[in-house]
Amino acid sequence: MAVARHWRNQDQRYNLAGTHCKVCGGHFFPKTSMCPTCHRRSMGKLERFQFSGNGTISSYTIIHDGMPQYSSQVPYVIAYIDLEEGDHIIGQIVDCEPSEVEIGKGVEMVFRKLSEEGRSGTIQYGFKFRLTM
Amino acid sequence: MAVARHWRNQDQRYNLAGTHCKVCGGHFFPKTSMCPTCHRRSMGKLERFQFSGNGTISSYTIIHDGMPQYSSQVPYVIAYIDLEEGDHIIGQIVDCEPSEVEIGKGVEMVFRKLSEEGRSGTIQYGFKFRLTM
Amino acid sequence: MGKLARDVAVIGVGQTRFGEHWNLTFRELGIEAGFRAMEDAGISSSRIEALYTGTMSSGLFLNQEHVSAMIAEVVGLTENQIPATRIEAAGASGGLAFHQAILDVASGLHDIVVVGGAEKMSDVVSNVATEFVASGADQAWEGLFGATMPSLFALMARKHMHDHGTTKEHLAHVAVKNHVHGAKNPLAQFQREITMDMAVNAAMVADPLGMYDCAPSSDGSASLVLCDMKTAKELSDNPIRVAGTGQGSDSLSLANREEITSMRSTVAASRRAYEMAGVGPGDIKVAEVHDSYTISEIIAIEDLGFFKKGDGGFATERGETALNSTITVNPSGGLKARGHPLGATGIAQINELVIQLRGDAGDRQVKDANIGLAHNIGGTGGTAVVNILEVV
Amino acid sequence: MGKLARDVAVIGVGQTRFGEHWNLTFRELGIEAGFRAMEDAGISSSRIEALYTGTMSSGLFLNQEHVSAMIAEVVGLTENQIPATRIEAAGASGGLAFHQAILDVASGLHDIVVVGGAEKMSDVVSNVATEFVASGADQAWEGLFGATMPSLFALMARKHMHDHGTTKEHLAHVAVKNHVHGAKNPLAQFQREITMDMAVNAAMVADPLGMYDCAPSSDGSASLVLCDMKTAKELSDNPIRVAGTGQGSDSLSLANREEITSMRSTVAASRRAYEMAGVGPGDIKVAEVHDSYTISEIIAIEDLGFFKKGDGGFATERGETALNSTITVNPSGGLKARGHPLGATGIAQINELVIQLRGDAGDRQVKDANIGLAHNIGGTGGTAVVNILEVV
Ligand SMILES: [Zn+2]
Ligand SMILES: [Zn+2]
Repeated sequence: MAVARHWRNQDQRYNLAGTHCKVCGGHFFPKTSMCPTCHRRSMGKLERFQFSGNGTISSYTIIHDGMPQYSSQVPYVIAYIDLEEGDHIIGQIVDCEPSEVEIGKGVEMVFRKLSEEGRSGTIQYGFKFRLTM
Repeated sequence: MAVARHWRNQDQRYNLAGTHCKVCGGHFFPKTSMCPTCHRRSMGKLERFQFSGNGTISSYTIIHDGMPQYSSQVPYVIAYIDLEEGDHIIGQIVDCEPSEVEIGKGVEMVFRKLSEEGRSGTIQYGFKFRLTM
Repeated sequence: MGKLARDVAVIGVGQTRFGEHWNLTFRELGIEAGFRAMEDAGISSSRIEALYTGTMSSGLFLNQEHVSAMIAEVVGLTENQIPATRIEAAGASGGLAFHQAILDVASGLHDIVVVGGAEKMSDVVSNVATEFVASGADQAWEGLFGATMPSLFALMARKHMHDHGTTKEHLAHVAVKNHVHGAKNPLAQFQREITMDMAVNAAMVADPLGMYDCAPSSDGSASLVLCDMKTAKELSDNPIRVAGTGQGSDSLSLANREEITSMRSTVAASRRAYEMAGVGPGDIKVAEVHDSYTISEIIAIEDLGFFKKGDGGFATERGETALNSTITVNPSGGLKARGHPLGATGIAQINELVIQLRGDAGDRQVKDANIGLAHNIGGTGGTAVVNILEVV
Repeated sequence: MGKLARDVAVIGVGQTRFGEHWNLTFRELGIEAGFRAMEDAGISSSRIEALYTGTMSSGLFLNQEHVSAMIAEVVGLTENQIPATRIEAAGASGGLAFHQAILDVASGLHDIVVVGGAEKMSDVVSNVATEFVASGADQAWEGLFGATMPSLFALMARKHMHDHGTTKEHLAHVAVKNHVHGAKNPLAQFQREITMDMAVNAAMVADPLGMYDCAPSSDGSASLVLCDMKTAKELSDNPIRVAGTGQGSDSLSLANREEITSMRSTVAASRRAYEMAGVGPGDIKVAEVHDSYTISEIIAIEDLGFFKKGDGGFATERGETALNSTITVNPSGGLKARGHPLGATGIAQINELVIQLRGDAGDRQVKDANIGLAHNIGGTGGTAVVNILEVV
């Protein structure tokens, strides 16, 4: 059920596609129908923008008691990431030990299967992140 | 999930157990913590009451587009029944052709499996009704 | 009690077309109607002091609660941390959100408030939607035994037929009339007329109710701008005044009521609204009533006092509820033809009254419309909200 | 705007013990608190003119929406078709229901209103509850990627530690202090003290937050009776006045905020409430703040202006938020020890203030309590409600 709901977000989840506001120059993730700074002045001045996927860890947590569809993956790391072009994103940090994760470390996006299986019974794909350097 | 929720209603669903108010003499289904007529005066004056299961059809409908857990049973009949001791109940009419059901006909309670399988994955049992005469 | 401390008026309305919007998210639907309402009011979002949203199904359909914050975010209203409040009362969510917003402005807390209603129903398959819509009725004592929402209204219909002589043709006349109206409404989901034959002989959903007796499940949103009368007169040439507002409740379960051919919640809500407005049913020129099923409209026009109990079906057959007859009922097409995105419905009803009272309704304009009534129910009538609007 | 047309007061409070009530249904929980509040106010249910209910999870937990009608029914209030309204804003549902009821009375529509909050959380297994609680945050951009509600607060905690030097011990001090308070509250879920060692070394939920950093999932309900001041003085010897009320919103998603160690919604809601009340943070003697997680209390006491940004953890360690110190924070035990049945929490906070301001709090009485503040948030702070109460 609700497959259309996921399909609508695929460009954003697969390609880290967001919005660029040609009025103020800001970059936003996820896509927005309106620039949060310029409001109505931004209408018609927004374009799709693909983030590089590079960013810096601003905060993180190691989850021991996870969402049902991720319960086989505990402990897993969720980070609050400052994207290089601006705005923030929440995503998993993979391909390392949780103990290697630190505030200030650089990350890059990787494309992965998100979870084992949600309540919808379908497998979802999308972005995760790994440490650079 | 939520099995406790169903367990709490079992006496009512299996035995047609409701409430008798010793203040006004009324009988109510389902069980109530307070008489709808006597309000707080009824507190401490309510007792469990088992309805006979006899009643009269006050209205009915033949469902062609059913709830998911009943979809294999369409068309099925739901009736609005005046219980002999007072109050009303909504229940299925079984063991007859839908065309035999009429307003004013007598019914009696029967104990049955309610539905094939709900979203909870457990089979529920409870009251249904059949025509008398 | 029963008297508002400040006069309140509507100064802007906006609506998406109702129907299936596969390409639009719940968020995008909400934003579009909100913008149209602010544009209609001629104000920028920076003037908005609070936001009320009526929506039922986001938790069940999208697994997302707390949607007020989400909607405030997309409309850009979190910039100033504008208060955002979600109201849920099944199909009455929109009308009740409007009612709460009226109380907010009347209380003196805020001067300019936006009210929105939105629903995204096309994302789930139909039998799941059936179950979700039924969650507006009693799950423990109705849904578990197989009663769907249409089946509960079918019980009312059969009883109404038995007690009052209402016929299947009377029901069909409601649907045919509302499709005639909907054909004149560019934002309606169904903009085409249907025949009596189509309505009477449609596939059965819950006998005696067939396909054309049931309003559709729709995607859509509607929004309006509300303010105190002093501000309204500064900002608008044609503010529409809230003359009366009333709400009533009844048991969630149909079996706990003494009577199923009348809704006590509607009777109580309309009595309260009439009293506040100082008018009676005979003063109403145009009404938007909750025709989630054809029988709902018949019961509503009786409970609201437009016709006496039992005469609703006959009056409809006589054409007394058609455009510019005795009383115009559902000039927008109603839930049946305009569409029924649960939480958006109550707002769309108010919007239609505003457009009618401004005299901007074009082909479907009710002549000399100066006072109108909107009636919105949740579930089988566990909640009813009645609002009366008038030209200033 | 910003000024209420009528003065409003609380004249009755009632609460069930919070915890696991296997034997009680959602309906029975609601009825019990409601009766206690009416008994405390010394009025019969026939005096009640309207009912507001704050509840989040009925749709997801019980597959039942439209619960306002259900609750009105069990409390016997459908007899007169009393208006019944459900408010949903995740964990802020109760505080927001109170806020809406204040606006209702202030608007002049109703004189005597009951506000209730209820939640039944023990009927689902814990990982399903995890998912449902997460529905108060952003499902599309947080939940789908595995972020649970505690993990979002853990992100705030780690950042607060990094930026301000807050420590794991500071967090533990919040939990230990609230358990000390809860041990004095006969309606609290946990009525026993815990040690620093237990709190610091508990099993991790979302690092740096452990078991004792998280409020429990609870069953429970709380209720209160609200009326206009004129009626309050007729009915009560010790009405507690609503001096100020404020609401603020922020983006649903944490990633759409510039700052995660402060909640702009709390800052805005408290600014609005302080302004209406004509007081500042220094005037508050007792506060019930939303400690769904220990870090939430630290952020709250900073955002509310009790301590400067970054000093919340240190101030807690210095004992400045303990009973009868600088400012008593969460004398009830807070969400941590009293328990956290989502929608009931905001009402229970108000009830605690009323009991404190009446001087009826026994062992946990705050000396000379004459003005108190309640702070209730939804999700990660997408909604915040602040109410200020005072002795008349
Ligand atoms: Zn911009
Ligand atoms: Zn009685």
